[in-house]
Amino acid sequence: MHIPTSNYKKRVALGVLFILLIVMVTSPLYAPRYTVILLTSIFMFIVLTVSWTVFSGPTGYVSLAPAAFFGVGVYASALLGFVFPLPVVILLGGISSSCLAVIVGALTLRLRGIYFVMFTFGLVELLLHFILWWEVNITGTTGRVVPTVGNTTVYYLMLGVLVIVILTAYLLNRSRYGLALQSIGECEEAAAHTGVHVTAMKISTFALSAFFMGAAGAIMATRWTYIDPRIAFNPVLSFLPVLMAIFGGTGQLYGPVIGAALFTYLEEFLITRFPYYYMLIFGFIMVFAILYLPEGLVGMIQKLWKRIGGAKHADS
Amino acid sequence: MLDVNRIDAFHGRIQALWEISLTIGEAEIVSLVGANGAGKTTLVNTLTGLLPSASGSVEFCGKRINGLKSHAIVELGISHIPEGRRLFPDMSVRENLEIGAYLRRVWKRKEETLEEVYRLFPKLRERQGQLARTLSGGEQQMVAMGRGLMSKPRLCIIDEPSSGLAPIVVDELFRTIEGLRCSGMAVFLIEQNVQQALEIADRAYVMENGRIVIAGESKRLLQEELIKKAFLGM
Amino acid sequence: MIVTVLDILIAGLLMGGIYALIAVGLSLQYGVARVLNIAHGEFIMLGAFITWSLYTAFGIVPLVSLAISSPLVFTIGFILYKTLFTRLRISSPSVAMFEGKSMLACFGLLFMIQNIAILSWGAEIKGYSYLAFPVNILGAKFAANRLITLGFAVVFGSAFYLFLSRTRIGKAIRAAAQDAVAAGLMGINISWVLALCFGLGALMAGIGGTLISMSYQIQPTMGLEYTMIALIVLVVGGLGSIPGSFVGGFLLGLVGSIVTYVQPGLALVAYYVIFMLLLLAKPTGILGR
Amino acid sequence: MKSKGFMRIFVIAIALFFLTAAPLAAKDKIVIGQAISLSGPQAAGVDISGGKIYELWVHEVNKEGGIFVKEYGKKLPVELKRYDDKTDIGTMTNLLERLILEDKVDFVFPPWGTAFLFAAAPIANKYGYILIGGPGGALKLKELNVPYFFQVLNFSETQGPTLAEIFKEVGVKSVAVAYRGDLHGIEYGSAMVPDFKKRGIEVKLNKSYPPDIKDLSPILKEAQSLGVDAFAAACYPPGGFLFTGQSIELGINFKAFFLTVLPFSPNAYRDNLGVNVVEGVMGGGAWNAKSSPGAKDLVDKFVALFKVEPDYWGGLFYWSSLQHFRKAIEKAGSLDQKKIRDIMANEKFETALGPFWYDKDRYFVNHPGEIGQWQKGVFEVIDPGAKRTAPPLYPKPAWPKKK
Amino acid sequence: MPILEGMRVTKHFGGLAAVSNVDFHVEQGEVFGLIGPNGAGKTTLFNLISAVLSPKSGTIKFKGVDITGFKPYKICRMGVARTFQTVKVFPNMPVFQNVILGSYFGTLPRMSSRDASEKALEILEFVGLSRVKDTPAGDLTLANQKRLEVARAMATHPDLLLLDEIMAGLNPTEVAEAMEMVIRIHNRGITLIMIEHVMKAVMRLCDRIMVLHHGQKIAEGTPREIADSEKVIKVYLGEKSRA
Repeated sequence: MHIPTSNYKKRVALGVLFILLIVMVTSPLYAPRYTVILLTSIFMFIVLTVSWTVFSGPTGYVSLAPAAFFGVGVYASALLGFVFPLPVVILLGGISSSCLAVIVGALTLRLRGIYFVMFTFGLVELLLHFILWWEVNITGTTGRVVPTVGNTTVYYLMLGVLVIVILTAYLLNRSRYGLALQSIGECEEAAAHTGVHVTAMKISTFALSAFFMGAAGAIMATRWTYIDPRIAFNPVLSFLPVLMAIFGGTGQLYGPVIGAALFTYLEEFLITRFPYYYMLIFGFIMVFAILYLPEGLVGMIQKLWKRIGGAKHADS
Repeated sequence: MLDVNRIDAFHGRIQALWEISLTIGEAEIVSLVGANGAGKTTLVNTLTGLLPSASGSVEFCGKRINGLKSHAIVELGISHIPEGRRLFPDMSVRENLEIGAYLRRVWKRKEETLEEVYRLFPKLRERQGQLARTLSGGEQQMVAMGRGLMSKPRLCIIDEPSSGLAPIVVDELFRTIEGLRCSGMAVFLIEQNVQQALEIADRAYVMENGRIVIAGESKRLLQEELIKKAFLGM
Repeated sequence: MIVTVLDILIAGLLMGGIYALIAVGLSLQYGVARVLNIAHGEFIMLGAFITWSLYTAFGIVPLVSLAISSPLVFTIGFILYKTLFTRLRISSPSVAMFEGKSMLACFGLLFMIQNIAILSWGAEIKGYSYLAFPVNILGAKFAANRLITLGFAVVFGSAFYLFLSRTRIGKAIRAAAQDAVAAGLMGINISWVLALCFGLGALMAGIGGTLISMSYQIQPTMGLEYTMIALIVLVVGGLGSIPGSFVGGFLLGLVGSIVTYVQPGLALVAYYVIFMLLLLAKPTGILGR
Repeated sequence: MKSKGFMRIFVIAIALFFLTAAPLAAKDKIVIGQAISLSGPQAAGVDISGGKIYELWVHEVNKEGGIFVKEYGKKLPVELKRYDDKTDIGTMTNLLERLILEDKVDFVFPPWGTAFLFAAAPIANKYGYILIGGPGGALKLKELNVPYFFQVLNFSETQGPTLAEIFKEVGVKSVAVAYRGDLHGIEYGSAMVPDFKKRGIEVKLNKSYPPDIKDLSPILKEAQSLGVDAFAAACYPPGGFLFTGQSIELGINFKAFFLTVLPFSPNAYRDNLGVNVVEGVMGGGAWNAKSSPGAKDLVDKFVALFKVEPDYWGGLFYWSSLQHFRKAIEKAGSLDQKKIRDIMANEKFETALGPFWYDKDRYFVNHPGEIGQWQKGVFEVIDPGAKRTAPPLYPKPAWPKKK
Repeated sequence: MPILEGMRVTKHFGGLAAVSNVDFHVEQGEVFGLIGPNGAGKTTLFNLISAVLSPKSGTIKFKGVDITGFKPYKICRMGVARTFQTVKVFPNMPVFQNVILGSYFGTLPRMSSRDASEKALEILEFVGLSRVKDTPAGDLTLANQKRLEVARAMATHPDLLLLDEIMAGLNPTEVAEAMEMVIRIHNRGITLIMIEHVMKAVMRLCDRIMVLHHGQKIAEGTPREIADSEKVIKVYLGEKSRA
């Protein structure tokens, strides 16, 4: 069903991926310890960005809810961390986020465009303030202590989620469901008349993407020891995945991956080199990227590639 | 007055206009007819700068206008009454008309012009306080025409004035358009309603698939059976 | 009892005035220029800091400093639109695309403006007191500076409304908001009008900033919370509707004041609940179509 | 995990012990890392409380040529390596570990705020790095059991009872309490109320408010209508400004007016509002130039470098803790964290505020004061007992009438 | 039993009756024409049948099952496919993917991707779009986009196909091609309902025709009967004859 790539090319790509995976799995054994921590961060952002793209990329519904789903995961970790083993907690974090996504999805079906954007962002703030009020007035606390685990454990857990997210996104992209999602983004009405159960597709994909965000939140919370609603529901986490996806380009699966990885690294670089000017430089890069990289890094790379490789493999 | 010379235009990657050439003289009514999707509106939009032209030239009174923004083209004395009327729905009839006289040189005399328009379309005077979106189709078309005339143009381009209107209203509308000739204004009329468009025009062009396939005196076009059958769907 | 009710009502109106004013600017920027300006609060912050600087350094009274700060903020907004957003608008294939991209570009601007403010004014909290004395209204007491803020909000709001409904440029702005293409065919220079609107939106934010600095402490990171409130008001009143922003602003102010009286902890929750319920029930807002 | 950390430190310590015999690799400076909020909502807090003390200390140490470390046989200057955590806890934890693992700094200084201390303490502890607490603190930190963490600042545990004592002393009969809906607010709110009740002071109002609220007049008006003598709020600067500003605007006067966070800052509070406006306002803290000769010295040095006065809550605390730290290094004669930690935990050194030591939970106890009050532009310590620099002013004068 | 049956179908838009009390029935295997002036309610009726809208009153039965209140995807999976008056292709998806979506989600949902792919290719061949199968649909000419819509609808393997003005905007050659395509679709045993303004096509292709005017059925019958009906000529063809 796809434009057939030559077997050779496919094998090379698989080989590269395999080596990359081996390197990532073994890196805690020999890489500098901070590299492992930085990689964990990068993985987290890749998870958020790719799972954002899974839903928002093809359907065109720009969700600003990642911070809400992430926050639910964080709270799951804080509430259940002392009760269940960590893998169960991560699973539960993901499931709670999914449940929230199902409710939100069912409520917001009618909203398109900017209204959906606003609603999802409102959700983050509503949860933040509601939980804040709840903790202060009902449970009488705001901070919660989260059980911590070692950096290497966090690394492997995040890597695991990352691999699952990418695999899921890849399979979804190739499957008929991926096609259906894209058709929803291009023309919802026509999709419905072609037999696509638009509502079910949208809600289930939204829930799927929320699952991974929740799982990421549950894992990340263990690095923080202490959380409160403000820490858990950080609105910036809603914007970053969107920016990273745009920065990388949403046309291809590797776009958001590259976008998230580069963006996170760039931020780390700027923040440590130019602590007093980092926002200025970062903001400038953002504006620059939006102005001059309309299709993201991937789009630019593809353009360059075509120019270099000539029209030999010009695809449609 | 308007001189279009071999222009091409594209919709994305698809060529929509192929080497279009046409002329419109002073105080002349020229019709452009052709089936739905033949490229009539595309052509008009290219003339008034809503779409870029890829090659060729458009001159108005000896001044090259392709490449100019639409507001600059309007300023030169071309008024474009767009397809589907495109009124400002939440403004009153009067405000819609007033905004037609936005150009600095006509704004000062907008009251007089307004009177002229009301004389042309007396019904609009009664409706002047009403919001544009509450009007009937025929009334909306009157507002659109009136709004286009408020800028005191030398050339008025009217795109599909009859679409969606009842036959009686269309008759009235065409009589008004015919009357514009007396004021010395040139009219470029784009129509699907071939019969009536040809009846009031001096000359006409027939478009098909982005090309002008026939040009000539409208009386002559009306008589040729073959043309009627093949291109006008009558 | 009556005094208490009056107290709550007027307190709500006082808050509502500020809310309305900052929302009007955003409404103009989104309704006409199609930029959902996430950096709106940063312009409020700029207005506030310019006012503070002028007051503390030269003793220029806040209400007078409006004459200096407003043109400054307007120019920044106008130039930003002329350069950055016009380019984005032309290169975007659709309005939806432009809306998305311009919102993200605003996020970048937010970062830049905040950083510049921290570099030039420092991160610390600033404040001054001006017209801080009580005024008695029917037995209830209110702050003079807040009353003045309400007065200014109403005056600026009405002036702005008149400008839009009566003048040639104002009509052009409304026309451009309703149908930009048709407006171009009327001889209206769209990119100029859009830049004007963005500039005016920034100007309203600047005025809001000046008025806010009279009653609240200010700091470079203060922007986002005001942006959020402006967004809520915008949605409640109807995206792009100027009268809607006023209705939304006052409504939100009243709700806030009532809820604060009953249970202060829930004031913000109430804002967001209203915001989201309205999005679900009538996404186009109270006065939207 | 923890025992593994200890093992590692143990091995390193033994290795270092043997290595000291051999000449150490040339060391020309001591690098101290700090991930702190230079941008984001907390940046303002860093600026008015604490942030600058660390810079001053580095400045002063270097002026003297550095810290003498016997191991190297010379004075080593100090370099402060600062990163911006953007007020994001995830960024802070990453940067802290980066400082320790990648930049291999010799020591770390704390981030800003209680929540951030919570996150930082276990991390520093894990790598065997000493973390001397700066701005922030809570009882809950004790539960974490982190041997390398030292709590410096005082908080509700000691301030609550002191405030209640002062109120009882001046004759406050009833009080209204408002607290911010967060860790700080709840901890103070729930500490103060029983303290008041125990001393027979009636708590007529006890309400929380959300951190981002823009109008606190309902609480003030309600307190006024209940006719309370005193108003006590557990707040952060935004709320503090709002409580002050709105009670001035509305002409609401209480006989005592106390805010936890904010009044201690001479620049943010006194200078923004005016000396006569803040007259009589009480706040958490507290110390001033009269507290000790060292305190006067600190104010002078601070003003000389930054042209503004230091904050009168934590300033002297952090400053003295750093002096204590420095003496511990010098006594250890080495940069070994374990050795220094043990000295810090057990030894008493003379510092700017007088003798400085930690208790068995590694909490600093010899506070220069708990509660301050603005009197004629000076933040006087009004605690009962020897630390008092001036008697409490009661009732507080009414807010001055403005033109 | 008729394949599609409507009883007293009514739909209002803001007080105005767009379709009122219309009875109709379409027999298995016939080509049913739906004509009437602009705004007569033809497309509204299509929207009611394909469940974009639900009727205010009345019932619509497909193969004897009452389908009022169903969702569009469900109607499609039961075997009703449609095209749109204003073309609605998926512009950024290649032509082939536009079509294969229909095979995946149509009446035969469990189709393997190999079968679906074969079916899509076959249909592209059938409508004559094989050459452009990898072109993004948005880049096609209007005529080809209309063909693509038909292909996508065909790929869902429908029993009943609703064609909404597939000849509008086409030139005479293209109209002839489209007519030929309709005949071939009909030959496959698919029942067709078509809204069309090109009279020549309607008269030649349809077995029966229904005329709507102001939301009401004013005539129904064979093309001959319709062409001879005084009433129809007056309200509908009248405009043309006068011109």
